[in-house]
Amino acid sequence: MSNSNLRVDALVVGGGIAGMQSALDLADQGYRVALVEKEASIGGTMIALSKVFPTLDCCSCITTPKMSAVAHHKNIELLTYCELQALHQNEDGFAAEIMKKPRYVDEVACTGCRQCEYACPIDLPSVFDQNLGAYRAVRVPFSTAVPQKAVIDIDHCILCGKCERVCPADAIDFTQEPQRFTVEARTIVLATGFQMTPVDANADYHASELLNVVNPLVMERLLAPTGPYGHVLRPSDGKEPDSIAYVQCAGSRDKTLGVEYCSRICCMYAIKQAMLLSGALPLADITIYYMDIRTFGKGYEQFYQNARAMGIEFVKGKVAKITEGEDQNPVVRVELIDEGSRVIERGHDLVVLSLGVLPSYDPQPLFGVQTAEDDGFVALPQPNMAPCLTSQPGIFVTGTAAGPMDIVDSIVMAGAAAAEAAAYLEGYRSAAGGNGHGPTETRERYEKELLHV
Amino acid sequence: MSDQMEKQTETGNAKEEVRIGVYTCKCGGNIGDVVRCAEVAEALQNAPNVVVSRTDLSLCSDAGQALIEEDIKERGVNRIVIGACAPSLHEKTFRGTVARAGLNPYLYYHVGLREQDSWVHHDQRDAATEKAIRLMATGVAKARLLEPLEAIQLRAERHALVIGGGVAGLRAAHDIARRGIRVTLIEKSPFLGGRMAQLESVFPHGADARLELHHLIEAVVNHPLVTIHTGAELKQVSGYVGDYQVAIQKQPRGVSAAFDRVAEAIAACPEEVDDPFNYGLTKRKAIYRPYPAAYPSTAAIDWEHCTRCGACQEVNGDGISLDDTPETVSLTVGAVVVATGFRPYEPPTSEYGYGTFPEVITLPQLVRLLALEDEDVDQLSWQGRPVRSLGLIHCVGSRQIPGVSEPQPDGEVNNYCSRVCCTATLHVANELRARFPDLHLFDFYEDIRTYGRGHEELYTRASEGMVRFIRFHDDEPPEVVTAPADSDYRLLVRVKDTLTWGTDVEVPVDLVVLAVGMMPTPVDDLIQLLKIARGTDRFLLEVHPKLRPVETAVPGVVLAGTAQGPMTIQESCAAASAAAAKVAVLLGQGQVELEPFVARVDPERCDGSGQCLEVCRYEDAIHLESVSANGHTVQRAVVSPANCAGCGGCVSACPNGAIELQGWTLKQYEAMVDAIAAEDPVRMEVTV
Amino acid sequence: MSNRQDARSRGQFLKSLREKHQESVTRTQTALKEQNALRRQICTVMREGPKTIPEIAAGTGLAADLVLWHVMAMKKYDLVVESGMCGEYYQYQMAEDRKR
Amino acid sequence: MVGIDAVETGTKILILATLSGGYAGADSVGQLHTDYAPNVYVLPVVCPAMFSEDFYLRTFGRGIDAILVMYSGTDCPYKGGAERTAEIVNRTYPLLNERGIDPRRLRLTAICTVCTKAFLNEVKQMNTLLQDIGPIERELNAVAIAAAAEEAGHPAT
Repeated sequence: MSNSNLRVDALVVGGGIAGMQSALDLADQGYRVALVEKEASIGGTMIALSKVFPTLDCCSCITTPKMSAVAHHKNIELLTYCELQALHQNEDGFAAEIMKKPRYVDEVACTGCRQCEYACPIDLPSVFDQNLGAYRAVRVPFSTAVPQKAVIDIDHCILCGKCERVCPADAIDFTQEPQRFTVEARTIVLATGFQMTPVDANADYHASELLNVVNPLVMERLLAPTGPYGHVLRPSDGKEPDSIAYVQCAGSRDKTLGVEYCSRICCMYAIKQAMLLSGALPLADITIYYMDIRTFGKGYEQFYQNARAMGIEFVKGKVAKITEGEDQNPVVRVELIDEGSRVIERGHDLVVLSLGVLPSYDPQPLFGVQTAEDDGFVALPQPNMAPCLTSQPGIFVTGTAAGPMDIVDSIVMAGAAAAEAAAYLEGYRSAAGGNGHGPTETRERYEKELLHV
Repeated sequence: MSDQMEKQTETGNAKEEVRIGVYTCKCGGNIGDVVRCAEVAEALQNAPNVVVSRTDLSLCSDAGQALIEEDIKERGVNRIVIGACAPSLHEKTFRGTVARAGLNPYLYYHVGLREQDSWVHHDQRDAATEKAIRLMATGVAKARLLEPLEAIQLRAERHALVIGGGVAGLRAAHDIARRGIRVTLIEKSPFLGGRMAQLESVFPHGADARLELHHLIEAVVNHPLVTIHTGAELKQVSGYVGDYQVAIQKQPRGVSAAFDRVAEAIAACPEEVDDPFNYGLTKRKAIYRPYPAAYPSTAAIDWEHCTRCGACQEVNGDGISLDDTPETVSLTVGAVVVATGFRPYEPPTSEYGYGTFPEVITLPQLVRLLALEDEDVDQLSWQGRPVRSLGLIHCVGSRQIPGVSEPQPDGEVNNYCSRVCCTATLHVANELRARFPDLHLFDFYEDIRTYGRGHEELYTRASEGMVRFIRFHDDEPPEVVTAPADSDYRLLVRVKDTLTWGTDVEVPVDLVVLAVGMMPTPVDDLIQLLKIARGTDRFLLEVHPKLRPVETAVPGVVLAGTAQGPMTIQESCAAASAAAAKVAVLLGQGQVELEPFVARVDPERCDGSGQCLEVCRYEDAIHLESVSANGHTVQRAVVSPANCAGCGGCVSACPNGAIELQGWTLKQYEAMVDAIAAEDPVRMEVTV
Repeated sequence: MSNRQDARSRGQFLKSLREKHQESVTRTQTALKEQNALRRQICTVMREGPKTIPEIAAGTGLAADLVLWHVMAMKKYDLVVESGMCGEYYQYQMAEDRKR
Repeated sequence: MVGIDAVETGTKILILATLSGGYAGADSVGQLHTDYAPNVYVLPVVCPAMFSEDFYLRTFGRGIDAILVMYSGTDCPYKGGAERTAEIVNRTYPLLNERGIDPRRLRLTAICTVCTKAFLNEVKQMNTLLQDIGPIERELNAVAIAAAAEEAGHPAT
């Protein structure tokens, strides 16, 4: 890699949908952008989804063109498999120390032909497929990965050299070492995303013991055209489920879990999955147990009403407990809110817990960016008027790093972060022209703006 | 991995041979689950000029695009036909792919196989597959006749017009100006601030609404690149992205900035009208300022209600002019931001007793009522009577059901959720609880949608604060009726409470507050002028919620804030900043690219009859020029590409077939029609 | 450098690398042996003809979810193919049997 | 269902749909996943004002059984485009009559970007009509009409 020292206008941290969109919106304006992503491919959580609400577009059709645009943009330097290790502030902005992890594959030479992957003897549970399927110790991360380059999982490699022997491009390179370099940038956009509530957060649901109680990302993979089974089958025995239930607010609006807030996306993804399931399994019964249905976005309420019309059953009830019945069928114990909390028990073939959204990364130690005490997401000093501002002048936040939000809202907010970063950069640019404010003054102005817009 | 079929092609022939690559995308199952794509690819493989025909799970992915690039570079493919989702989604993506491979980007045609085939013929796999073959054959037919085209490069005016002076318009104007691009902001009313100025505090944290708004207004009005016109409306638009000529009509303000006896003039005015700032709760004069700190601080005259009696002028005739005429401001802008906002839903008379019982008001009215009420008073009153019990009803004018709810004039009901009303209602409920500890509060709802950061806490607080929540089903909404004569209360809210086995509940109340939803500000004129589109919910329509969420189908016209759909202030500001980013992308570099789909004259066939000029309605788009041919001076039509709108009206007017619309030629259409009509669309005879 | 020398130095390098990663290599090798043993059992049952996951589980005495994972892993890399449905279960068979 | 019947009769409907109106409307129908008869072929057009009378005559001559021109009506983004389209289509009707083609086979209708109901309705009505009056072959000899169109020259009066 030649970029031992890279100088850009903006550094975008995180290559999920929000980070990619911010990078594109800045690069399209003519700014130089470095996008740093810790995984071997960009795409974030979104690229693993099946179809997206409310349009039911195939998710890949929305995400992959953006991934491709990022990779090919003349103003974007894409840094995958890289970790940001330290950040310094100086007169001229920020200097980020970055470590590029060894892929053990020559990125330039690799053509993504996957012959190495076919030759590799090691099958591992595929994290991309939520451990349902397998991938190999050497692999292209997933079929639509960008860059489309192999990577060796050295912790699960027996160094047998089979990949090296079959590689037609001679790209396998076990000599690679971690590389360190610095990216200097004037502004930073944090797009570090979210994680889902752990599936076993609510012990009463016994998700760690019951094979047929799954997290919603499992269902996304089951529904995806590139999914691990090629069909919707339940993980305990490969049975095509006949009765599927959703437990809403399984990781949100629950003080006992420490997550008091609404995670905002779960109602819509559950309804979307329910609709896709009724397409994939026309005979299956699908039930959604909920407290409130929150379909608030543009076109979402109509989506919900369509789901009702399609025959998806909505039961207003609180699921107190899940146990295992006959044939590994989960049995849900529900308090029916509409019937004076009458309690019933119903068995299903498969239960999906509609888990919530948690912060995944604390930017305080490296970036000095404060997080909110109550929910742990990045604190917003100007939540109404300038929702991308953070406690650090020159560092902006976007997407789910700033709280639960769906893809539509993340993409809009990514544009907003790009606008903030661009305005910040213009402070420098006019300084160079002699009639604006200098770097220090730019930062001071933003400090002022943290109090007043 | 892609299925691939390749066939031997004859070599030789010096003249550029048309070598077509055909790509049928499965669209991750969206197409492939209905259309048998491999069969389509195989069929097309046999069409004349087709060199390669493939199918792929996801052609728009990087790997899919690489496939096309490789075929262009390695196999000498020089025409591309892609069958995939609607061209509006990915035509641009693939044009980029084609260009990257070194081929002219217009040597590519996109067939919509998803929206117009697989998604509309679910249960007819055979017919859908046959139709896909035929549709792809039309693409191949057109591709044979494609010619390389060059995009038209034009200077872009680094100046944006922002329509609407509410929080979204102000936010967009600020961000565009900070980016170094000039902005003209126009606001229809005489004052800036929009709906946000009518709020007191912003949920969920209770920030001072007007304080936050005024910081933004100050930043905007003090920015050297911003010009503001109040009382101004867009009247005319012509041109195209980068170069829109707009005419703005400015109503006279009637009051000069120097005029310093406003209070006396207002007192002198004899005309009293309902004050829209307080949603009719109070009266104001025909010369007015909506609130003391309004911007601009100069008062204005409400021309609709002013009788020009002159009473205000008697205070000081010099500062007030009642006979100024509207002024027109013309300017050139490169882009337009539409931030025309929303209006609260106005319930029809008798919906929940609104307009029938004076004790039924809307949530925006309650907000104003609370603002007008003395802060120290610990008993809320309405029309002189104490309010001891208050009912809040959610989803009024939102989540309506066709056939049940009263439709709007266009015949449609508001079947959408207005997004903000739940949290706004609970925010007010908490304020009521804090200010009036003895007030009984009842909240009638279907679903509580406190979705945002910090919103759920308001719900929790309201529940803990003894707000009684009563849930109803959409098919059994509450009824508001007069209380019996012996009751101490004016009204009863009757409802089946689903939380308690569907018990019939009658709640006596002194005041009913309807949490009304959002409707777009009526902007029919603007929609006509800008040629933008509305969705079925009547809000302005974006191209695609994820691919291009703030852009309209009209290049250079973007959306900001609640004109596009219900949003909170936070979401409006984010959307406005995103719109500003798009404007900066368009105008930041001072140049825009236009599609080359304009008319072209074949001088050999043109006889100078001028019939094309007669039908063309675009200034300077086409003119006659004298040229010499065979020693004679003759007239020939000439097109100015920058001024040609590319409608093709001249094509049908030409008696000699001398004009073509580049990219959409008649010959191409006839070839496509042939493919549709032919017995065998693939192997039909090719007549070029 | 001749090919042979090249190969030898590469071999030496791999050896040193193996020493460096001894712990994970040993762990993975053990896991691979277990995996191969399981696969043998599964494949033996599958050679009898198309089978559902519960049928393979019954035939091998292995847990159905474990069988499912291994069958799907083999399916992904073209060693196993799907061959029709039996009630609510898909049937699977070895790819080479299918070809025959 | 109209869809299945239509396939049986083997008729073909050509829709010329504006990018700013009918074509986007057809896409909206797809986004709603509403099925309609598959004998419908939509071609995108910038503005149908580019097609003269003889284009329609020739298209029928090629064996297309019906043409729906889905223009943008009052929403047409081009000055005079809608009016001109209407004029040309109106001038085509008598020419169809002259040639023994049922003029109901040609229909001009305004379809907006979200006019999904109207789109489906138009398709359904045209298919119902086609079941009634049958394929165009019954009405004309394709070769003769093509020749006639050539002969009539342009503009036909």
